[in-house]
Amino acid sequence: MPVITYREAINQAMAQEMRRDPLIVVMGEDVAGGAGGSAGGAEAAGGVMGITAGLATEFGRDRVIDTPITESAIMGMGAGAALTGLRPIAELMFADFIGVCFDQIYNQAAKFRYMFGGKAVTPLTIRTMIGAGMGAGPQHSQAIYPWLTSVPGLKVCVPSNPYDAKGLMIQAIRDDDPVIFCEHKSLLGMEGEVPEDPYTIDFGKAAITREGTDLTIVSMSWMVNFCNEAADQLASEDFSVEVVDMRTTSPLDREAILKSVRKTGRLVVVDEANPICSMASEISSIVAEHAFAALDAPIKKVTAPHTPVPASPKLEALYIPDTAKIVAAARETLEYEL
Amino acid sequence: MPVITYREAINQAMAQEMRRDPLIVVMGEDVAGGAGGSAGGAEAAGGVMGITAGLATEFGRDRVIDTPITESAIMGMGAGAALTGLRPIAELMFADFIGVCFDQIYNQAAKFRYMFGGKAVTPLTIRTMIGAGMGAGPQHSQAIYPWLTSVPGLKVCVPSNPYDAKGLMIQAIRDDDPVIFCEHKSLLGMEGEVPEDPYTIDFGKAAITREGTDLTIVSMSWMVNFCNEAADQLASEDFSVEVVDMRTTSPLDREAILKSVRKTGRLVVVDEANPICSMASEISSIVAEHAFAALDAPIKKVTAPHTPVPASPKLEALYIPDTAKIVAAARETLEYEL
Amino acid sequence: MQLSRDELLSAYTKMRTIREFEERLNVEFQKGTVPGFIHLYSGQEGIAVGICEHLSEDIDYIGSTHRGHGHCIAKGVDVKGMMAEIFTKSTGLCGGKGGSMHIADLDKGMLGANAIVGGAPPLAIGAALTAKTLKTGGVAIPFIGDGAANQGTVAESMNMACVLNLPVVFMFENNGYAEFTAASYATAGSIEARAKAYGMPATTIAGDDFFAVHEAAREAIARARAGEGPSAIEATAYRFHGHFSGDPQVYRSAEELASVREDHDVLKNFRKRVTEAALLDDAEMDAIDAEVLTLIDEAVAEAMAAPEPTEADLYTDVYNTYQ
Amino acid sequence: MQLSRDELLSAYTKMRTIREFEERLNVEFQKGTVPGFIHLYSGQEGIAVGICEHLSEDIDYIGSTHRGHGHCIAKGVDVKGMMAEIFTKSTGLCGGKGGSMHIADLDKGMLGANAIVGGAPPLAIGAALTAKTLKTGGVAIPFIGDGAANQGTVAESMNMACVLNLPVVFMFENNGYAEFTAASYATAGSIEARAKAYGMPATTIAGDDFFAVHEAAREAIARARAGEGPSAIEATAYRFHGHFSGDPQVYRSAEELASVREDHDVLKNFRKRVTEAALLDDAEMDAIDAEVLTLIDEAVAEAMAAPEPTEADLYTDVYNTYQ
Ligand SMILES: Cc1ncc(C[n+]2csc(CCOP(=O)(O)OP(=O)(O)O)c2C)c(N)n1
Ligand SMILES: Cc1ncc(C[n+]2csc(CCOP(=O)(O)OP(=O)(O)O)c2C)c(N)n1
Ligand SMILES: [Mg+2]
Ligand SMILES: [Mg+2]
Repeated sequence: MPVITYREAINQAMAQEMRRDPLIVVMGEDVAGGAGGSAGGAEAAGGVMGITAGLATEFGRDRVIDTPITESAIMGMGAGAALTGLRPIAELMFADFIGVCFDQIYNQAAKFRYMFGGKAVTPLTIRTMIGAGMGAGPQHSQAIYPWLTSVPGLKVCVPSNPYDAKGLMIQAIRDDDPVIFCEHKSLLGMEGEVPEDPYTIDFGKAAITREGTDLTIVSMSWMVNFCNEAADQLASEDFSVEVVDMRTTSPLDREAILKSVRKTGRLVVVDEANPICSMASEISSIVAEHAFAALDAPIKKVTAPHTPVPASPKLEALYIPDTAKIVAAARETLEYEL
Repeated sequence: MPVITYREAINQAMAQEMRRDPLIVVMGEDVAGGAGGSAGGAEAAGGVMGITAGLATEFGRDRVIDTPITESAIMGMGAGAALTGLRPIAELMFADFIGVCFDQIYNQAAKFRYMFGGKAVTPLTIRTMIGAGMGAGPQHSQAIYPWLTSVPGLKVCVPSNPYDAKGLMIQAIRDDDPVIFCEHKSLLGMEGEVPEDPYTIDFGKAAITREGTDLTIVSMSWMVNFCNEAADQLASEDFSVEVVDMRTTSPLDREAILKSVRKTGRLVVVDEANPICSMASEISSIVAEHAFAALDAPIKKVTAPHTPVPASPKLEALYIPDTAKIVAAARETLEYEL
Repeated sequence: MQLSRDELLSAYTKMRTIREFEERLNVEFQKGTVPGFIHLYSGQEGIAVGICEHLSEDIDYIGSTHRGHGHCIAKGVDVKGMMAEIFTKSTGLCGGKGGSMHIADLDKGMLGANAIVGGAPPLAIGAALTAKTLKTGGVAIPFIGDGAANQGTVAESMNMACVLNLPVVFMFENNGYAEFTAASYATAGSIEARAKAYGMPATTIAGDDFFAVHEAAREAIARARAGEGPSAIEATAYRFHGHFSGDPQVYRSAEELASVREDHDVLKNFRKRVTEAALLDDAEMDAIDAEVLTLIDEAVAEAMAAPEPTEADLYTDVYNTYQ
Repeated sequence: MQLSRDELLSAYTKMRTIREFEERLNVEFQKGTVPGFIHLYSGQEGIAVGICEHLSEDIDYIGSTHRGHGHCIAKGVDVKGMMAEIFTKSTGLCGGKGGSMHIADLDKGMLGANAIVGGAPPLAIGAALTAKTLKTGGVAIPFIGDGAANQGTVAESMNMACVLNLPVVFMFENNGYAEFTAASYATAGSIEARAKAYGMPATTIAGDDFFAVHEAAREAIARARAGEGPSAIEATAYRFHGHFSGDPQVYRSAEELASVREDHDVLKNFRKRVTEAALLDDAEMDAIDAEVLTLIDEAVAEAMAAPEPTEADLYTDVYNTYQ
């Protein structure tokens, strides 16, 4: 199977779908790049991170649309186009910018179907970049998917690897509901085996990335990779740790979480978001309500602290829930006795 | 002691503080009203809900500033003014409108102190109206405080009664951090005893509104009143239910929650927000981590469903977590046996 | 350009329907039979109808505001379905889940009233992008109040429409007030100049003159359909009622209130003009008035008699699919 | 108006300091010693300095952008503290928590670089409101790129400043590009016309001509201080580097790149003008150049030697008080 990066997997998914379906358009700031430039206007960027590279060249600027820096207009245009027959992929360059356009996402796109009495179909895919790890500072490094996940009417993808990125992106594009696809900036260069042919991954189906019987670790996006490392490390200490990768936070595969916890009796939830009202909190609360009897230990949350993301790479490394922190929490949970 | 409404309590708090401190200015859409009108421009509204009534007349339009309908400019102007020496009270009429101005709140005001290395002081109070109960429909009825609470650098008030509204508002105005003060539209007419003299209520100090030993119910804002009703109803069945009113969700009085649960062993969390990543989830997860050993039953969350707020008053009533739903959840929790 | 008899009758019927719809709602709301808030369009009928008479249901879209009933009726949305929706009944266009501020009818090209001021223009440019991409020849019209004109979303949408050369007509309705604050205070400079500053043609016309709106709209829409890009129209508008049904309007002088109804009633102006020019006669317009009244009576009666949504409806249609 | 010798020397020193600061950072960034992204201001020095030479530290404020180093230096922010911040060291102005895109110095009236495009103008009008309310006589200047000019926040801020008659000068820096997209494509119409449409005076000047900026700024600031309200300046600006340090700039022609540096170097233009007019001589400017180089060398050396923030710093200063 070809080995490609997370970045390439997303790019491939979009390109393959655009070949199949002429209704798909891509829009955002510099998704092509170079428009109006003195060098002649050829594609110059393919996205600030190169994720849409080549799409403008292959599909033309009518389908790969450079926009002004006006995120409300971009998100709204995507939503309005989706409502009227296109299948737009709209890019919100950094998820941190959601504050200037959240209304068009949460009050408009996400609510159309419900508030219009079930008559609207809004096949909008919003691609956005989340997370820390690049030293990009407080306004370019946040993991804001908890807000998105809480919005009724939105679906949220948080792929942790190239294979999932491709399959979830194709599903997102084909899905008839608005989907926010969260690409983690620290994963863009991650390599993995990815089938060349298009495939989809169902939303709301978690993946078990490590099987185990002593402890469940639930996570998503970048953090899954640290959880896997933690599980492997603990395996050498003869702890059998199961890692559940949610893949999508909305819909959330509650069954997979509950099933695993019912088996292991112990749970650590790992989330890069700030702690309060995080996915870690949500998942913990689901288990505390629905698998309480199975629990042998307190549910530990490993999250970022309740602070902005500091610019200093040293502080940022301390901010991120890393393998060491996960191992420590896991060990504590494993060793807990009532 | 004088009996006044929640609306009047907030109004009184602002008026008293404005008399004391000339640095306080109020700004927002129609906080005075009437500007430029053919009737001569006298104060014509005092806020769409009359909460700022009389302030423009008493303090003049230089301190009570009608603004255009541009929430980003209002919130940003408030933040910038706070950063440079004023103590602004900026109104976001309905909390639902946060989607057009969230950036100025969460990326700007809330982060100044941290990202400027501790040198900024931002004494900004944002007043906003939350919640369902008025048949105002999907875009005017939401309880979005979980998003706010998750933001490092913001403080969040969720008063449930006139007394708290006044004390928390005065504290909010005097506080040197950005505070969002969430006024519940269904509480505006609620009456209660409120001392005439100014007083403050510390942030992060919950109130025990019912004492009990069998079950803890934790809640905030409008919902506290339903919880009290539920506790009273259950008291007639000889269940002793403790109700904890958080009063502020940031800071959150974790100790009060944990203390109560360590006493009762059972917990129901009631939250008007949509369920996912709600305050209910947060509080549940805190207890599942820090008072696990004390728990005798699963933690139940009673929240709105994962749907927008419907316009139909009949559906809206079904949407709201009401006394009957709280009683049902409480009874189930009380009767739970391992 | 001279309108045909049929066109005149159609326009009159629509304007009269809006007027009666709103006046009746005002009465019903005061009685307490209508939930939520109601923002009435009376006085501004000429604007919605003047522009929508150029639009087709299939390919053309409008994006509306909190004051959306008139836009809906002008665009051909079913009056009974609207009334039932405002009464939040299960027979309403949105099954009672949207209410007055969210009436939508995508089959008629009506992208929804919008309870967020400035919410619709970004959506409307999206509909225009669809028209441009699929080469339908369609246009999209966002309606924008004088207060909404200040929202950043409107500025962004104007710029985007110019940059992408989208078939949009920005229809500004300057009724002098945003809630209880005058446009003369809150809307600096000139809306027309703002639109022109983005490089699009813009014009200001009197919204109580149906013919002026109709003519300005004709040009702007023709331009958009021809692929020549966006333009803007600012119409001076006259709000007969307060911001919402029940607003005591202390901010407006008695003289202004009287003059709005006496000097700026688009229906009176229309009737005068067409009878003086002997294009229509009073009798045929009176007949329309009577028909409209009957329709509104029926709509209210049916809405009141209609069933409430059921508890199950609370949970449906959050998603198309949610495995 | 003729500048004094001291004024000329001060302006030259500031512009030269910015240039050397940026050129050195470009070198350091390519070496990998600087974390995050760096957006260089080289070529645009005349704009920041032309306007900030009119400002005082106490009462006047500026709001900046992602490309903020030049604005900071022009406003008198300590160069060494800035350099240490960009190296995210504990000795940096923000203790290493802000970095290049968040440098702030409230004591100098610098409200912060801003990593959100369009983030600063609303804050700047807030500073102007403080000045107006406390009658300090101060002004506030938001710097706004040609790309940022399209953001809704900018439109909203212009309207608000006009409505409240705030002492603001909107300083637009049109360097022809927003990232890799040309302003000729993405910024429709004219920025100057947009400002004028809100009813404020606006003018367009050449940003490579320090004297033109200085003169336009003088008028606009005097107007603001006199309580006559906001105005706008659009300066044509010339970005020597790419969007960020390391950008290969494939979207710009070789001719454009050459011409930007050869024909639009504000430092060259300044030197030519002042030597031709015999206001300053080459020797004294050469001496400044040498001093500046030394300062920058020291700043880099000290920043590199400075300690990293400590783990404890991660948790401090989220709040003033958090009981
Ligand atoms: C984002 C947002 N801000 C504020 C409001 C509250 N609001 C509803 S209508 C309105 C006034 C709108 O004025 P205008 O655009 O002139 O329209 P008109 O009411 O005159 O038709 C306001 C402030 C809102 N619904 N949404
Ligand atoms: C809200 C937001 N959108 C997008 C970006 C990404 N971004 C950073 S700088 C920039 C270009 C800004 O262009 P311009 O305003 O012309 O300033 P210049 O870089 O030319 O100085 C973009 C798109 C951002 N930081 N914030
Ligand atoms: Mg209006
Ligand atoms: Mg630029």
